[in-house]
Amino acid sequence: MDALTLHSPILAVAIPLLAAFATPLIGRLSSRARDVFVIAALASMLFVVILLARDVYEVGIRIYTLGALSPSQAIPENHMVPVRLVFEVDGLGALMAIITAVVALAGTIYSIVSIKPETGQNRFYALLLLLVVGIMGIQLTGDMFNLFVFLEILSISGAALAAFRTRFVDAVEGGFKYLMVSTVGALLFLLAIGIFYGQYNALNIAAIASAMQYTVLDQVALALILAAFLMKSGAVPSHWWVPDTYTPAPAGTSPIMYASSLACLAATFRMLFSLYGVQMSLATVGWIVIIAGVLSMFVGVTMALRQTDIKRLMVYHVISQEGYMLLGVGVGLAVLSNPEALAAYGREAIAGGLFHVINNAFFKGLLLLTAEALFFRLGTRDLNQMGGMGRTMKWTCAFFLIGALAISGVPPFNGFASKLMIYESTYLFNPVLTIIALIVSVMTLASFTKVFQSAFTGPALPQYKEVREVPMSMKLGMGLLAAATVFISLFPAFVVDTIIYPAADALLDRSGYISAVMGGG
Amino acid sequence: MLNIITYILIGIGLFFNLMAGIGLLRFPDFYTRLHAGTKCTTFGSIFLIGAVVLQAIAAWHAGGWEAFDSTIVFRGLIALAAILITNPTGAHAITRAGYRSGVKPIHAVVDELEGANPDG
Amino acid sequence: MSKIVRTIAQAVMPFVFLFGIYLIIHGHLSPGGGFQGGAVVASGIALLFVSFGFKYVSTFLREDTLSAIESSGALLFIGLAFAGIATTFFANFLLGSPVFGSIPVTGPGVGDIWSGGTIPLMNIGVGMKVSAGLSAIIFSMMLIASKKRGGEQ
Amino acid sequence: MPVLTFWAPIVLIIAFVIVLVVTLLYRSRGQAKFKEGTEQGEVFYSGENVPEELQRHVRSHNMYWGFFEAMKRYYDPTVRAHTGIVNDYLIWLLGLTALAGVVIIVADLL
Amino acid sequence: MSQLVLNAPFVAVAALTCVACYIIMTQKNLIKIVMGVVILQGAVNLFLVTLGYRIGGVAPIYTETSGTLMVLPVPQALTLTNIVIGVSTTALMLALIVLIYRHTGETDAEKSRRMKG
Amino acid sequence: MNWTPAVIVLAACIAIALIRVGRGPTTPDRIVGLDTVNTLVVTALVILGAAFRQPVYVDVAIVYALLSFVTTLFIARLIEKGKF
Amino acid sequence: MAELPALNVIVPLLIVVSAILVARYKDLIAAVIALAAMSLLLSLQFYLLHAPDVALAEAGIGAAITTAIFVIAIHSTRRT
Repeated sequence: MDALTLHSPILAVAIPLLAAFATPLIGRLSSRARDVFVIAALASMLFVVILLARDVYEVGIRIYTLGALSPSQAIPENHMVPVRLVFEVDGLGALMAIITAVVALAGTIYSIVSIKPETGQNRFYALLLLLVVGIMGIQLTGDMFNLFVFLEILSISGAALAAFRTRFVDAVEGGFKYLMVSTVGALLFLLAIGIFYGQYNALNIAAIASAMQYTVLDQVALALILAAFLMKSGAVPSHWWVPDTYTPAPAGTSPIMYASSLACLAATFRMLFSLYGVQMSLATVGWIVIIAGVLSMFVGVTMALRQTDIKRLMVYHVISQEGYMLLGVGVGLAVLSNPEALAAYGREAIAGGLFHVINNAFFKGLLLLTAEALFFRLGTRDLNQMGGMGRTMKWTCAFFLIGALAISGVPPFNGFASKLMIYESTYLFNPVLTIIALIVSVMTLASFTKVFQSAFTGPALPQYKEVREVPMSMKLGMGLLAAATVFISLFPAFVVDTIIYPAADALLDRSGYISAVMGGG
Repeated sequence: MLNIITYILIGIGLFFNLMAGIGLLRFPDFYTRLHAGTKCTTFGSIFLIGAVVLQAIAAWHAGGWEAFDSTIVFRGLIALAAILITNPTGAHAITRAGYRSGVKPIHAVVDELEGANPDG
Repeated sequence: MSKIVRTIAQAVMPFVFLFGIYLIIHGHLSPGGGFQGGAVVASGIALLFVSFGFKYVSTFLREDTLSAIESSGALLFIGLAFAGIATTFFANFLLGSPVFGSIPVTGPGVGDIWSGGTIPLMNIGVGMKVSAGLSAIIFSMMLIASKKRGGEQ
Repeated sequence: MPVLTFWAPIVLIIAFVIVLVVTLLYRSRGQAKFKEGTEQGEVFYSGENVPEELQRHVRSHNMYWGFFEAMKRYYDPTVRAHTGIVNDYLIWLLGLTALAGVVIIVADLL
Repeated sequence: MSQLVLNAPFVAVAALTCVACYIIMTQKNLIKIVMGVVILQGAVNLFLVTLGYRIGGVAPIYTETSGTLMVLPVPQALTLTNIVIGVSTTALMLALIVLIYRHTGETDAEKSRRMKG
Repeated sequence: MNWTPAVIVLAACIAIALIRVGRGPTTPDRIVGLDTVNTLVVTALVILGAAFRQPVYVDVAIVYALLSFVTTLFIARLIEKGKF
Repeated sequence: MAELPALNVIVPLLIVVSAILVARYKDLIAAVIALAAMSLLLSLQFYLLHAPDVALAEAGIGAAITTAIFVIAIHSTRRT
């Protein structure tokens, strides 16, 4: 068990990677064995991640050096800077790893039945596992170039998954747009890496951070990084690909792709806090992030209100909810250099944003899965042609209600808790932001009322007389996410104290992040 | 002496390559340009790589026939062989493709390949 | 394409493959390695396709085989990485063993092919992966292209 | 100072359950006049002719119609901006990069 | 003089980036946009390799020359990775374009779109 | 031995061939220009390998010579309008 | 002798020229030919910068395989 804990940072990435390449070989033998194998791999990944997270919360930042004589030897003898690949896991990494593992498991369980009608399932599972590798790697790595590689793995497998059902033209189109935009974004990021390497002769994030001077070149690099990662996470000025890509993505992958967006968001925070930190002009960058957040919230929710395609509507909420996270963390970023304001509301704003991340990963994933369940049984995503499904698909209806109430911030659910944290802290910073956030919350409730009214209530339509409840594995996948949502709803204080505040502190503790690799400080 | 021979070889090679360039620029139609572009450069490469190989052989000999320069001799010869095999074949493929795609020689009156066996 | 091209392609093909394999297994000593050698091998496959046509090649080259080779190459690579986990992931566990020798130093005796520990084996894994992967890419694109022509007729 | 010290969902749920129990108790004391299948179950539509059951369902396209009409000046440019052309997406991305760079550099100079 | 010469590839990088941005912003043909992305990849690769160049250095390979100055190996490794990633993205993009063409009969970005609003 | 002028003249030849690639009225003309560029670049690579006194560099030239052939064949195949 | 200042100027210039050619052509085949030329010259530039590994990869992947994929894609779509 100790050895497993010692090697857990790399195992969390290596297990799905190994499984991704073993899946096609096993799939040639039997498809049932392949399904069991994929689930087992993801479950063991979840186990490893839990071990890792427990260790991180007990001991502190974990580093893992690949190919060294011992995992904790980040800097070889006779060297000043780390030259090997280093994995560095702090509170934020552990939080995102837990989210990814749970969501990936749920999505894969859901996929087992829902992907049955398609051809090429071996490839589907291999791509799914590669996507998980990309998300995991982005969270755990401590190396800029490695981050780029994982980002590209994420983009390629994500685009291939989005375009997986090639018989639909919109699926192909969405995949193409995603791939194009993210390739250009990743190239911008690589340009920034080149700038860093040229200046500081290092690729390790901690090593660059310890040498950071915030020169003009660093500012250019900051702009490139900020644009690339905000685009990948779907913030507003370049959110256009999000609805086009996520809408036609196959069932079961939607929550995982949403987790990939959240992973890019977390990588943005990592870059802003751990790489640049107090070195940069905080008010400017903080306000850039806040404005992006407010725009995301408002544009996302108003566009969502207008949609009649059920999944597209929910995907616009992806953008809208991402605005809350950007708002919370942006407020924290703007007051980072002011210790009093930070203690009064900054830390709480960051914690609220991160709490919203974990909440959204669960209930938003659940909502996307219910939308796909309707599509699976009805064959249409058009809300105009739906009605009365609450009578026949009772479980789906119940899961939808849980998700919809949680996302709208109706009190007993976890969405309310995280939104409350964001409201309270932003009100002390700037009341206008809070008012906008409240309006957006009301509009969220309105749009989900629309979905509920037109899909689940009303008379039973004759063309859907034969529709039955979705199969067991799909219910299981949705149930897992619903259970997670309900658990967080019931014990928010426990979750916040155990996972969220360590993550927020990890973001604030830049010197700790640096000294974990560079030693001493 | 050796250097003079090498310079002469380089001169011949560069002369042919320049001829190739001028021909490529000045000739009137596709077939004549191809004539210049592929034949002359192949011939020029023989001399240029030959010069390199000659120098390397000399250095090899000076080092007592065991020096590291032997590799450059053999690799240069292999590269030359690759050029000599692939370039004419490529030229053939281009001509054929050009003819098939309907490019006619300028000033030509008689097309002897009209109706020839397509797989010839 | 024409008989001339086919003949030459047949003659050049083994040479291309040989050179690709040379680049793969000699990659830790000279320019080359798994990526480059794999690309050269895949270019050989592309030469096969372009000179003999898709229909002929697809009688003896199957996509299943390619994807199996690709997966085995990747598994070999990751398996070697896992094999070092007694110390750390990716540790060069063959270093210092009687077969694979020690770290190459400059001076006499360099160029010994067994001097890289696990690196040559990893190159082989990467070479399998890249060559089969790129061949599979070209194969799939050719499949799409030939299907479309068939559909039109 | 953490917010969640006073936010306890368990308390809220207990209160909800108590209110539910009270309501049910109050409801059980009412009169049992309602009978299914009689005129009491029919739909009352302001005295108009009641449409058929399938027509009664409000399609999602018709919901919030007034809101969209009122917000037309906001919605028209926003929807038109989402063209669906890859070039536009890339222009937005590169433009965002340029804008962020200019803002960050200028703010640092000032 | 040599400083100026070292800067020439950087100027080329800037020019290539501009050309690539021009292509991906104005050209409507999807295949043409992919060509723009390929040019952008080439620009970034050239940038990385030029960063690692040192005047008078040789390739970081242990051959007969020992003790001489070497160019930096890390940017070359990065470039190799980027080349391999680039070819896979290019292949995937082109495959998706072919599929779009078979669905819609168009490779134009404006005419082949189906989703908007 | 001073190899530099030879390489510079070769670069000038490459530039001329690129003009043909740019101007060529028909596609086959452009392919001829590309093929010429290929051959010249292979020669230049071999000469540069000698100039740098790095024999292992010549591997690149061999690969180049073999693979440019593939490129030429593919484009020729395309304009020939044949089936793949 | 390892420094070739003139070449280090000419070759990037040629690369940029071929990239501009790519941008100019509406005909995709011509653009692909210019792209292949750009790839080849980029490989030459890598070689000049003492990166034979990268030159090898660029020659194998950038020049041969990318062009092949482009050609197949153009073959199965339309030419302009």
